[in-house]
Amino acid sequence: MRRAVDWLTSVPISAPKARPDDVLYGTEDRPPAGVTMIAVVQQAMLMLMLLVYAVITGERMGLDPAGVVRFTSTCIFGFGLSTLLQGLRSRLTPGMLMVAIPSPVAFGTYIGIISAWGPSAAVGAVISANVIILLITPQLPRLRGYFPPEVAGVAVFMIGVMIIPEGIQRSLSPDAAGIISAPSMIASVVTLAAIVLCSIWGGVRLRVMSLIVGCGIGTVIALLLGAFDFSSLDNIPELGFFATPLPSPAAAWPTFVPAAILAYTVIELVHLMDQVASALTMDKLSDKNWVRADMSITARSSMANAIGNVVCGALGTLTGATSTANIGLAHASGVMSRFVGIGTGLLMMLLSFVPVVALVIVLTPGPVVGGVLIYTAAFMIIAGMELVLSRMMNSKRSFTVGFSIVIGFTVVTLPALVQNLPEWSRTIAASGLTVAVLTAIVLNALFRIGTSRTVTLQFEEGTPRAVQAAEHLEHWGAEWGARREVVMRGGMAVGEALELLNDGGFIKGAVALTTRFDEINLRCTITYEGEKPRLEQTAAPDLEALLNAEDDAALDAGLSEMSTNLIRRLADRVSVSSKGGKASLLLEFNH
Amino acid sequence: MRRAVDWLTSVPISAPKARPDDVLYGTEDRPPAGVTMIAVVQQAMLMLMLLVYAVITGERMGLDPAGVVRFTSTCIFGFGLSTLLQGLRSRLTPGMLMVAIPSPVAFGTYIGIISAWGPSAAVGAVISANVIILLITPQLPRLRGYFPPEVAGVAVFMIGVMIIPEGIQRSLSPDAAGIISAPSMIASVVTLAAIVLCSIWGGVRLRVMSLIVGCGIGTVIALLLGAFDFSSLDNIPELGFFATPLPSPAAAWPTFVPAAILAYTVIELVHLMDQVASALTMDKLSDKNWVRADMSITARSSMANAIGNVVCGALGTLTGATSTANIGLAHASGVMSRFVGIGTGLLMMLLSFVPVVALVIVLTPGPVVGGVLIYTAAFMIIAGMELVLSRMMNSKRSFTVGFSIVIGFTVVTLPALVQNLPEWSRTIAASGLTVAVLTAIVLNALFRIGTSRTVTLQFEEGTPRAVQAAEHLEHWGAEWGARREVVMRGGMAVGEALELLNDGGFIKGAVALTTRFDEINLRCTITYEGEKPRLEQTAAPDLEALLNAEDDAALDAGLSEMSTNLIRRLADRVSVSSKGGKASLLLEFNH
Amino acid sequence: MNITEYTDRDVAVMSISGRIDGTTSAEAETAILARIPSVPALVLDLQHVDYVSSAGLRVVLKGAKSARSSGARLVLAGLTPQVREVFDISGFSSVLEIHGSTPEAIAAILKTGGS
Amino acid sequence: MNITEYTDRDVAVMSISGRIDGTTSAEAETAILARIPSVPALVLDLQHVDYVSSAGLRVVLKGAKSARSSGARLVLAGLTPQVREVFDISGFSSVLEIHGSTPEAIAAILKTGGS
Repeated sequence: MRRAVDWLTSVPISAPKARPDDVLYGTEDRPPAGVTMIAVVQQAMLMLMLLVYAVITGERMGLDPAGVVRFTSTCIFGFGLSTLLQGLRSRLTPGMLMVAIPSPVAFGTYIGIISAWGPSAAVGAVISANVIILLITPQLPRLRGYFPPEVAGVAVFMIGVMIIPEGIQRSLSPDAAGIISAPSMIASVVTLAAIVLCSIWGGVRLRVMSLIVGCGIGTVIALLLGAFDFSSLDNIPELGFFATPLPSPAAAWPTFVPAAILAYTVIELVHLMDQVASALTMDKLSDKNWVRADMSITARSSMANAIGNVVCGALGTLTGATSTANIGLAHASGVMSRFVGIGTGLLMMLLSFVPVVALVIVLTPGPVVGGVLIYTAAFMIIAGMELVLSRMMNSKRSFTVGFSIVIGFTVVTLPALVQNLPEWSRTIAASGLTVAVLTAIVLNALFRIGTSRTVTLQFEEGTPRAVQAAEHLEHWGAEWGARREVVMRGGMAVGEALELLNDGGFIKGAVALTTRFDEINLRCTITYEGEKPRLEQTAAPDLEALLNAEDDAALDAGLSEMSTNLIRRLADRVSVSSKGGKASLLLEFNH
Repeated sequence: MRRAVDWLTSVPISAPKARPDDVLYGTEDRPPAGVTMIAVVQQAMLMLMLLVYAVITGERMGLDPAGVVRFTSTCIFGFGLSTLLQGLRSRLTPGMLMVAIPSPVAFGTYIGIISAWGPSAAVGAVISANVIILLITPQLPRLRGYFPPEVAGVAVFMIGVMIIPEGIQRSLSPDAAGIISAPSMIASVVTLAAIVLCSIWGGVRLRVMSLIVGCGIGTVIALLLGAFDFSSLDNIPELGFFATPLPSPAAAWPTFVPAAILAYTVIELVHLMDQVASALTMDKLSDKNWVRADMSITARSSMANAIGNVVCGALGTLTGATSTANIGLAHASGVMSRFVGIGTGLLMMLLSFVPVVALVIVLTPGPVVGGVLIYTAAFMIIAGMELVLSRMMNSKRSFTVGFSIVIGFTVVTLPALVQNLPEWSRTIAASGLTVAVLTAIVLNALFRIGTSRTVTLQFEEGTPRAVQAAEHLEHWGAEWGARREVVMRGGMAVGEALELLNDGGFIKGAVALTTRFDEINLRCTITYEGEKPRLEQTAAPDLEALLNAEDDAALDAGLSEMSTNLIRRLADRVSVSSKGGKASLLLEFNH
Repeated sequence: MNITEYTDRDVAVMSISGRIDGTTSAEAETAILARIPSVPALVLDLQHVDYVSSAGLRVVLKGAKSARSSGARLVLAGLTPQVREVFDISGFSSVLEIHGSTPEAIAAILKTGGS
Repeated sequence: MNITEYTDRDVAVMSISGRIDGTTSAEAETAILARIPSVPALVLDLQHVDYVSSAGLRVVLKGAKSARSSGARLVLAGLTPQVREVFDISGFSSVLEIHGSTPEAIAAILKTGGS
């Protein structure tokens, strides 16, 4: 046990972080109690506003008012736990201020699974999907090529599209005859307008709280105009001041339905991409010296989220994702301390025992919720477009994205086509989001087959070889979508190696550079006629001593192994071989 | 009469064009007969493939097979005339190779108008809308701010979305019970795959013909698998070899319904934006020295299209737009001569008298048409996204685009909401495209109100004033979305003016720069304490003589008025004034 | 304004960056006039110049005059569109040799020789 | 490789662009070693250097050694991420003075004086 705890808390070293100038309290800083309290309350308030998806899910599950309140309270507890995990630093959790909220991606599929196979299948699917994610997470770097930004962009875009009907229905509250309610529409438009005006013309801090401001104003208008179902107040269940957030009795024991697990795993893959992006954003915002993606911290953030989601699944709730609005709040207020995350998580877990908190959220007027949903949809659609176009488009990427969206829309606008599919596939096929993302993943993987992953450069006369090698690597790196920093490092090491081989007189004839990329590694092989060099790791020279040395000869001698050392340190693995007058030098770089 | 023809053919001078190196025959070149013939046949074939929207429109109008053939023939005639007009050079037509095709934007609204008010209302709407466009065209530069790229992007995006159901229905050919036809689906997928493969891995020329290749292969597969309604062959009307393309008898006399005219005018506004973009593209591709948008040629191209559309309207067909695929063909084949455009137009007008040509297009198997439509939809969606993101996004633009798309989708996915609207507004509201574009136009116009169009710069010590002025202009130019070349010219002229005022000793105290932008003009006013300068236009110096002059004094004397001349030529209007010790210098630039 | 001088295939190139205006024209003039007498041809690379005022034009014309009297050749290269416009509307384009880029200018000089 | 020299607020700046490798290091060495004895401080602006090989590192270290013996100060500025990485992994970052940008480097020199 003791050993397990030691293992868990001995966090692998990652690069030291430095607080940027515009941040008041960095990740590791412990702000004074007053500041912490204000920050925690702000983060928790924003999180509570975003609980609307939990409420929608509860209502669509057909729960009675008391059931919806209990479901919402249970969600608050689960997401509080996720937030707490993100704030702790261990081998499985990142130690960052990342607040979890119910995911707009998950609720459609979650409800679909419940209506097809009942609540216990949903519990099984959520738990299984997140265990799968936990197993996948360590393989993340290897799989990156299968989930490029344009695939994530399709997902974000389709999430926006899927929210629209829900948002419009709540905003217009049409009656059975389809006649829309004017007070509802006004309240919704006011909510939307208030959010938009705050975010366009407000200062930085008002902008972050625009959701809360919009909901406040919208609720007042809705109450004044009567765009509020007052009968819902009659149905308010008798709530004690204190109640344990318990799972729904129906969901007590999980059942495992393969189709449900598959459908929910796709959803969690989308979350995984989202979680990686959020963790990178947070890490970038809170580190002045940020240079390269810290894969350790993103992996731990994804694991923390998956662990939290397993608990959510067991409690019978849907799963969560990191709230980008809360990241924005942290950045705008300048308080990014992970201790605020721990505090927010604990506060939420406490509040989940006070049912009246969930009740207030449940009672938020429908048109106000509708306005928030429409706002979210509009910005998800744009964010998706920006993600799609964040890499240069070519014919393959254009078609991958365009066709995926076409298929996604088809499902949304022509639901009749889905009705004749086999039962097991219907939950997947019925969701435009799932279908679009699966299409994008499959097309992306198909088109990868057609892309040559191994290219050879025959050096030409005239331009220096190192320059040719650098241009060659940059060109193909872009074509493959390899990370720029890895490509640059490759160019450095290959250039150094060419120089070393040349100056050392190893090269006797033709030289070629073969480059291979497989998402995990970039492998550069220099083959040439001649002998193989010795590339032994030696101790680093004492530079300070060299600087103070009497003569330049000492300096030159001290630096004689510099070239070998540089190559060895730039590349992750180096090997040399020779055979029949031909030699080759292989440099490998982790990607 | 003679005088009218003279007026029409005396084309206002625009900048001389130079053929780029990769173009074999430029706009004004007359290729040899053989080359012309091949180019004309290729352009006409591609155009005929794109007639599918005319066929769809005819079928959806409820015409019998003979009627569809006649409708398609009439379309070929009308679009041939439009193509001919684009090829001629006159005061109202540009003289460019631009091929007209039935527009995917128009057909939904066109059919909507026919089903609501009958064919004669459609004739009236098409004619009226295009007369309105003819009146608007000269005001184009003034109105640009109301139709920025993101509004055009919403239009293109929504066109893609609107095509989807049509494409999917034809691809899957579901029966009454909703069971899809496997042969249909296979034929459609093969068509789509062939187009995609040609455009991804084909050479430049194969890429341009990918539509024709895809349709050919798809048709063969459809015939082999029996995914073709052979019964349609039984219904083939008795067609003579020769028949005059006549308007439908039902549409003989136009009626004018305001709601129909409004709906169609919105469609034609979208076309107008599209036409401007196409004309700019063509001009850019065919002119080596292309520097700035030639507003004369784009306006004349828009007018030619509108005139052609008035004729199309009178013939009882829907309207056309310039085919970007044909522009691509012209560029890829290197033949951009306007005489090819004239030839293509004449050939199409001839072919319209041979009904079997239209029949072949009408008989193209449904799944093949479906595959083409899906391909088009996918690329329209991406093209729309790229247009939207072609300007830097800010909160206002994000919300304008996002909300417009949300509203467009709402109409597509929740048609029930539209059913309770007043009859007159239903044709507009029923089209997701029209609603989305109108929303984008209105939101864009609303947010323009909130943007300050006049800004004042108080110069600071330290940095040279000209540098401050240039940075100020570039910042605000981007904010306003002003054209970069105009902003750069403004920076040049203001810098020169500041230097002249300073060196001439006119400035005695504080200096400020006030800039105002209203889409038509960029106005820069320099106000300062001191005297006003004289800025009289003088003759340009004989530079050759100055170069050969004996001494530098002659050179300096010859260039003494250079500063004034530069300012006068960079700015479109210059005026100076002074009052009570304060002077001001106003520089105006056309936008 | 920065001035960098180098030779490419034995052709002298003077690359100027920044603004050539009243404040910086004297420096540019000194550099150009000092260089011209010693070379058969000089390429003025204006690729990184984003602003030329009339004072800058005067310097270029003085350079061209000096080149003409010493039998050398002054060639301009890489003008940005806005700088090109100033050369066009002032009529300077018609009396000066202007190429699209420095490599093109050097190629032209190597082909036809200095002066 | 191009080398531009200028002074900004009386601080000598040497701006290098391109690649500092085996082919170009001799030229850089000559320029740096010629400049150092005559100035109290020299900023090496590497903003436009996209590649430094071990030969380039050697030149910089020689420059630092020469500066130390003549009581001058050699300051590096504006390193791109990949060049910075080479300085980091070779241990050079710990013995050299490196600033984010040339203005920062000049400000640091003006504040604390040369050497």
